[in-house]
Amino acid sequence: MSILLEVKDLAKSYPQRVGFFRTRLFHALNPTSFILEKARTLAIMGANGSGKSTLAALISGAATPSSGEIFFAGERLIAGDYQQRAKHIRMVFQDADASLNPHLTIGKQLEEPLLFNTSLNSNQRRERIIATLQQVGLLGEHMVFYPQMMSTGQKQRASIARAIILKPDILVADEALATLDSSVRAQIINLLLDLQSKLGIAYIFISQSPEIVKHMADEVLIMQDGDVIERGTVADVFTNPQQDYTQKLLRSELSNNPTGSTVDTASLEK
Amino acid sequence: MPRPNLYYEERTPSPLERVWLEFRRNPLAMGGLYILIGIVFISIFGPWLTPYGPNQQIADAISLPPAWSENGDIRFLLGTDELGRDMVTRIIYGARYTFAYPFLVVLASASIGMLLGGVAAMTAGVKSSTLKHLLDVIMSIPSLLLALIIIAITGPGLENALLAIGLVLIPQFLHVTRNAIYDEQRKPYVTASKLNGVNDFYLLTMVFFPNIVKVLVVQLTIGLSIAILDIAALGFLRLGAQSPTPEWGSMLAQSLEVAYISPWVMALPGIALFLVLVSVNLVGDTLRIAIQKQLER
Amino acid sequence: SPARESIPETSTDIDGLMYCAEGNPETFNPQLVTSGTTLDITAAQLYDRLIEYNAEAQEFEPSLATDWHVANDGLSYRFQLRNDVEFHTTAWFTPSRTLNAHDVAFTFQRWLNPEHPFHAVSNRGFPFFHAAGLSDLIESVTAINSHEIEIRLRQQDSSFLANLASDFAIILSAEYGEQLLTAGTPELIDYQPIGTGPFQFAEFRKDVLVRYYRHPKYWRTLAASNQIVFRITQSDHKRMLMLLTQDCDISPFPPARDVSWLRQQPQIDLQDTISPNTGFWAFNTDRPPFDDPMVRQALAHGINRNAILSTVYFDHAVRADSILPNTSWAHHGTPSAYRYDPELARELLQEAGFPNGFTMQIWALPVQRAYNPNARLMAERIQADLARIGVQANIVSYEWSTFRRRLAAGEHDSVLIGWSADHADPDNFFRPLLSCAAKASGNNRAQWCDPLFDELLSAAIASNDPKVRKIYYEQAQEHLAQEVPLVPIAHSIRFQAARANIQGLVLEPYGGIQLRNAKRVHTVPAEQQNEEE
Amino acid sequence: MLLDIRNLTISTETANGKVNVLDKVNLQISEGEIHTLVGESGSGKSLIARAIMGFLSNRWHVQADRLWFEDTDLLNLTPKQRREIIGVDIAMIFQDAKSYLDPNLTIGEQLKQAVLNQDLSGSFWQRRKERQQKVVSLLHRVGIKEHDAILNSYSYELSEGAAQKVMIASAIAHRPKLLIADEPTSTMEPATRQQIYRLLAQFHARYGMSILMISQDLGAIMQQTERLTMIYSGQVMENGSAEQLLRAPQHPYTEALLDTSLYRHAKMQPRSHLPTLAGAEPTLQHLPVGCRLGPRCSYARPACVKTPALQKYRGTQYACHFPLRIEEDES
Amino acid sequence: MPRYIARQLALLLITLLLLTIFAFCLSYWFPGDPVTNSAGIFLDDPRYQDIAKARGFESNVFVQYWHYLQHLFRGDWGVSLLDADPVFEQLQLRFGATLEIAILAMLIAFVPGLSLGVIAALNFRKAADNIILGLSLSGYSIPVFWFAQIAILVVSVHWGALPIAGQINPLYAIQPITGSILIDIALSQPEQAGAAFRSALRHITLPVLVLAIMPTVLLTRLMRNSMLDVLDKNYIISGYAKGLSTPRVIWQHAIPNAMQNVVRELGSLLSLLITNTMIIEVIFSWPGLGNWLIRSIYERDFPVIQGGLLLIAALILSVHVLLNLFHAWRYPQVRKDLYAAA
Ligand SMILES: Nc1ncnc2c1ncn2[C@@H]1O[C@H](COP(=O)(O)OP(=O)(O)OP(=O)(O)O)[C@@H](O)[C@H]1O
Ligand SMILES: Nc1ncnc2c1ncn2[C@@H]1O[C@H](COP(=O)(O)OP(=O)(O)OP(=O)(O)O)[C@@H](O)[C@H]1O
Ligand SMILES: [Mg+2]
Ligand SMILES: [Mg+2]
Repeated sequence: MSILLEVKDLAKSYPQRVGFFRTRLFHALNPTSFILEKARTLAIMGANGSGKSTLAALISGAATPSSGEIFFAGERLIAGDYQQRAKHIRMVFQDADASLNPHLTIGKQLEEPLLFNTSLNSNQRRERIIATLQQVGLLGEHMVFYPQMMSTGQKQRASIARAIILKPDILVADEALATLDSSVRAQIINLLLDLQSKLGIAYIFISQSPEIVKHMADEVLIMQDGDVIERGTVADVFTNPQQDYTQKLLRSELSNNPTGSTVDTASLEK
Repeated sequence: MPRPNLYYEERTPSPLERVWLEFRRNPLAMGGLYILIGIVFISIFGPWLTPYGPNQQIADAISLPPAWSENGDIRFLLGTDELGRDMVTRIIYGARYTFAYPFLVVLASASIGMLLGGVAAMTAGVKSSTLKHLLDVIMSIPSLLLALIIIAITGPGLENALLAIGLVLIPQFLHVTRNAIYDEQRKPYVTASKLNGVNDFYLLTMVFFPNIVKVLVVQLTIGLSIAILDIAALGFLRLGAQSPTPEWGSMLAQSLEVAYISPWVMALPGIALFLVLVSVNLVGDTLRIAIQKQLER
Repeated sequence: SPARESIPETSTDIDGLMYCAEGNPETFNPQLVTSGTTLDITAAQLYDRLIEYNAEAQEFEPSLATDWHVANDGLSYRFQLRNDVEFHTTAWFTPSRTLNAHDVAFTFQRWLNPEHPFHAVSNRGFPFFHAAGLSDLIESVTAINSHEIEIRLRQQDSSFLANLASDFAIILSAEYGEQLLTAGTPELIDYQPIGTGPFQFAEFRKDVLVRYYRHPKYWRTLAASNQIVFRITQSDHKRMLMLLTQDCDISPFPPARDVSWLRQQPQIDLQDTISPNTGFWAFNTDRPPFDDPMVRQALAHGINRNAILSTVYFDHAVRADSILPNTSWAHHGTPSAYRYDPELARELLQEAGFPNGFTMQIWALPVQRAYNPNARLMAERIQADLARIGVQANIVSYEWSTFRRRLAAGEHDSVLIGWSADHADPDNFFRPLLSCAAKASGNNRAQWCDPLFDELLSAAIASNDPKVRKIYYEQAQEHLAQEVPLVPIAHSIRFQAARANIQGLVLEPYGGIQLRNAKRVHTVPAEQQNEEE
Repeated sequence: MLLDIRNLTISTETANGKVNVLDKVNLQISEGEIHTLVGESGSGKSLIARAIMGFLSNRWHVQADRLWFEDTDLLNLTPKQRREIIGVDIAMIFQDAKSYLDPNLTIGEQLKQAVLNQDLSGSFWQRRKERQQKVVSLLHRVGIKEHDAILNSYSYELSEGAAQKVMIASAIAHRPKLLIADEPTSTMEPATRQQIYRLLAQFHARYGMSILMISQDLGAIMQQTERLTMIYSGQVMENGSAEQLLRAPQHPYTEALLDTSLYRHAKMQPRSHLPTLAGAEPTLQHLPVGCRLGPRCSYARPACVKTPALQKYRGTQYACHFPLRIEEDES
Repeated sequence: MPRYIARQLALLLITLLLLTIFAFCLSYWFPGDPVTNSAGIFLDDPRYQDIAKARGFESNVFVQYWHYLQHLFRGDWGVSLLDADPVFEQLQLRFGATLEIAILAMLIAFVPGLSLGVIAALNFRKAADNIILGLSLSGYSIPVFWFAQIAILVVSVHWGALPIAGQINPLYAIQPITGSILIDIALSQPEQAGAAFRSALRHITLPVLVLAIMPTVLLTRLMRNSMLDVLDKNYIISGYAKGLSTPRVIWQHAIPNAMQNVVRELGSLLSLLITNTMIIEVIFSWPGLGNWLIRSIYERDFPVIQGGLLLIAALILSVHVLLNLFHAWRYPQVRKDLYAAA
């Protein structure tokens, strides 16, 4: 299989103010490398604050890496060139509600990527929009809907439609299922699986839930404090976790001691 | 393939319609709106509505009380002042000075301020929080004080007062626009649009603007109420419109001389000012509430 | 009645009078000014003069001088001084002696002699003395002995005594002068004044108040009130309100429009006096186009003075047809020169080369004077009148002291101002206002200097014979009617309003107000008052 | 019966008129049981909890044939009577615990409010100290050892899990007979979530208090709960013992919810299609008549426009005209 | 927190510096000679050369600004063009007078303003709420200069109840020390202190009451909106869940939290209050800063305008920063955001 995406030593740090005028770099993501092949699903797991979203943002282009490079099919992706990336890598956000512009109809919002990344005329654009809407299980009529007129599940579908309308090769989903009801979640999982098999899209899939990862992913990265601490195929990692942390994560239990406190007393300012 | 449910037979009202519904719900706000429309009408067509000139002194009608009182004269519905000028006429003409000019000035400074604010927010360098705080703090200096200083430089006069108010309001609009866009910028849908590869113009007009327009409209009404009050206050202090200009504030200042003999001369400009301010504030409040509701949804 | 009477808080609490003055005093020495505001606040309260003029009896009365003799040639005047006159004792000065001839000489030398150490101290000049020609007139002032002084004139002047009786001719303390010179602070003489008057200075807060206390060793009957406070209140309606709310006991210059209304108020006493004054509109003849008499005539014909009389003065005035009030014996009206005739005005303008008119300023004095109760309103009327003859006028106004400073500097195009007589002599209306000397002293609002006119004035003053003088003055007035350096507008009645419970108020026709005998008596008991209502 | 709710109907005014958000809900909880209310978002779970606590503003019209806690009718209480029950006999913890803590008071002050005077034995000058001790012991009980740090901190300084523990501590201050836990863990990481459930289970075991658990997620609470009530769009679909419901649900909705639940994914072939419930939940403005599941139910027939009544069957109750397993059992 | 304090103080310093730069520039922007405009010395004054030199007017602008700052700190703010009074000393006195009515008005506004706001919020959309809202809207829209005149006509002229000008009956000779009449009476202890005090109170009543209207109605609005926000908050529910009574929930949770918003808005309230104070001072002949400033603008007394602007703006800026500090000190949860922003 051909290598679709290659991530080389990608890292991200944020300046953090420590003194008056001094700042220190906070390393949200330490240098990370991995590759992704066509029509595969890479899951990323980890506790809160471990850098999952940062990684997703870097890959999708929403953030600029501090160092490292991303190659798409051998082509280097330039940070800030949204149009280059939009054709290949698209993102689905966690909060469907917030990621849709409340003042534009769904149709308009789906047209946005077409306007700026294709040379389709308005009829073609319209047809593409309707086709894509149907692909995600919505109707052409939803074009004229404003986001607030739709249910959460429909909104998530619409944002998936926005992501796939440019026929990307990679879809990055940052906890896109976390807030959904179980019945809607099942619908979306089915949808994503269908799309993958039909369009051959590769997924980078961030989730906290072992069950979903197990169901959907081929490979998995486990992250902790900005580092990838474990990686491998889902089957390997899940059956034979190497790291303690991974074991805990998979068991969904942190400690057997119910009296343990999660308050980090050192960080309490007194 | 799951069948989507389409329960939305009836139209959901558009944002504008919802604002209108909010007005319809509140008779007071409707009243305010009507008064405002009336004032706009008077400001535009005032000169064609009045039988007299604003400074026309009618020699046989000095200090006449309103028409319904004992000594009133039906020719002068709200009476005349100590120079024999018709109060109705002066109030009507005054609407231009006290309402329309400030309104235009607010529009002008709003356009400038919003433009600058938009540019400031879109350019990276201005995002520092220190600058925001600095602006916050500087913005706390009262508008009237700044206007007074500008008038100290330019000298008294209506034009200068309008100019001063306009200048003073620009940073406020700039600030509000910048903050609104800045807040908006963190929302995922903006990131989503950026990832769509849209250009800056599209981002400003289609993404930011519709989302901050409500904030701007509210700021516009606040600015208008400030401008009206400040222009009138400057007129009252004899630093704005100079007599005999029938600006309500300066009419008020002049009327003080006859306040205890012909109180209506003092009462009328004040009432006019009060009504305009109430209606501007009412409309502003209602807009704010409507917007609040839309945000809550 | 709109203003109900309640017991004023002051009546029970504290003794004193509140006089609402219409402006800040520029200084506390009347020698330095011509402004009525300053005169009212200072002259009669802090100081005394050698002699006074009794308007009723139409004769001069002794004051600091018990007696005076005029030599037959009319060039030498000898004054016999009282010997029991005490100066004020204050925190900054304790007199060691009573008034003597030395003080009088000191006072006269100050404005007469340019070498005098105090001559230039306040740097204001002595406008009245210069304008009235006294500086040139007086040859010498000599103390004959401790209580006798001789003043020698260079030529005979029939208005000399009147000038001495005017509010400007007050007497300062030479001892105080010496003390200040020693201390190196001569300028204090005009700001921390010492005089012999019924009140002594206590404090001055600009824009707020001037406070005097009773002079406990005053040579006449002691002042009736323990304290006088002049509250500075520029706007006339504000003063009226304060009178109504008992924030003032006395309010000068009530707005003319309120006069009839005030008369109906039982709690207010309205006093009036025929005050020889003239309100006029002076053109700056130094500035084109007002250097052209034709333009000035045109403007004179362009304004409707009758209308002004009714709207501004509310008919509490007579139309002025000469600068000299109609009560003066030398009055000679020339009504045709100032007749309202817009047609003629336009023709004259056309002739003068201004067919389309021009733009000009009208400076309106910011305070109320008897001669002009509302200059702003008058300016608005004139503005409207002028618009009809194609002249566009802008109204200009500043705070009183700024106004006067700029006016003296001749920055105006035209000004609405006036003159109240300082004494009964007709000369007081010509020389201080329109002579070349007045121009030099900054008091000539028209900046007008006409040798012919000055000659007529000199000739008039040189004679003691009223008939001869009258002839000269008639000629002078005819000349003015030709040249129109100013347009006389009105001679008004001077009003003064006070609370009804203030007694002993004397409104003097010439000069300022006399508060010596004024005091508050207890209010009429409430029941009685109800009956009155 | 600790809590007895019969035909609870809660309605409110919307743009389209009056809507029954809750439609004749029945719920019984006996002493010492853990009862879980399961349903999708917006189905009205929190509304039931708030109705019990009496927190509903007057925009909501509450009607019920019975809304009894032990022998008290919760619908007709004076404020004083209510205070004797709420917070004492019935306590509640919430989703997003941090937002239920006053940001301007220290945790200690807020916990002290939960300690009533009548719980204290000493004279009034000793109360301060006693109160302090009480609060500390409460924290110990929920497993917080560094009580000083917690007591003096503000809500923003706490982690989500710690905040929830504080809420639990304040809820159990009076050893309530009934604890209502409204999705207490839904915003937490799986690990913390587990901790909280463990804690609740502990209290249940130690004090024998009843817990009304509210959840969207069957998988998470499956081990703890004894009884389940399934609610969909304001209507009770089915209730019964957990074991029986999970094994053999009668109601199509229960079945569908079980199918879509995560714990079942694990048992399925990876990448296989999950069974789903077609369509989306109705909005308040467009509630279907009769059985509200109707439009999404593959077994729906015209009879479903009539609201089915709850029927008993072997210790469970279901509201469905066409139950799934009745026949085969009977046959 | 110390870091935040330091940051706020630094911010204050920067803004004050900006302010002085602005004020410095004014002497150039005002018409006329910059030396005259800043020092109040006329061109024809013999001291002119010396003063121009002392103020660095022979060098470039930066040197001039440096000298300007030095003069500022020395308390040499020039002299008034009108009467050659030293501006700084006069400002001090007038400042006291201004603060006196502004602070009193603010204090008076608090109790009714806040309680009306609470009452309105607790009766949301009921009659009481509507009435209070209506009143506050009217109060907010009444031009203060008009209302003051009406008050004078009715209360003072018609009823004869209260005096309308100045700080005290001037027959009481109270030496101005701080400028605030009530404090001055206390300090100078005149013979008739009691009567003087009564007189001062009578004088201060009307301006303060008129002035208090605006902050009252604004506080009402603020408090109402803030209360409505807070009453929707979850911690109110948890208060009830603990079994607290309604009054306790209101007093211990709702009002303290609602006050947070109010405190944050106090700064802008103060700005409005100062604006109104300036106008009120003119109307009631109150010998305060605003009165002087406005007259000076009329008279183009530039040193005074500069000084007045500097003082008023500095006051507002400082109060703003103080409020920020108070806010951060009193409301712990905002500190978190502060650290994030810092
Ligand atoms: N814009 C930013 N500025 C500064 N720090 C940031 C920024 N974005 C993220 N961080 C920090 O980087 C770290 C990693 O954040 P990230 O959002 O990638 O974590 P995550 O694994 O997605 O966590 P979660 O499960 O909560 O979504 C966090 O500690 C976060 O505070
Ligand atoms: N304040 C409110 N105003 C209007 N409708 C509301 C309000 N609160 C809840 N609702 C509606 O009432 C219904 C029931 O809400 P409730 O909060 O009980 O649902 P829930 O089952 O607890 O959902 P979740 O799992 O999301 O908490 C929903 O349809 C919701 O839209
Ligand atoms: Mg994340
Ligand atoms: Mg809920």
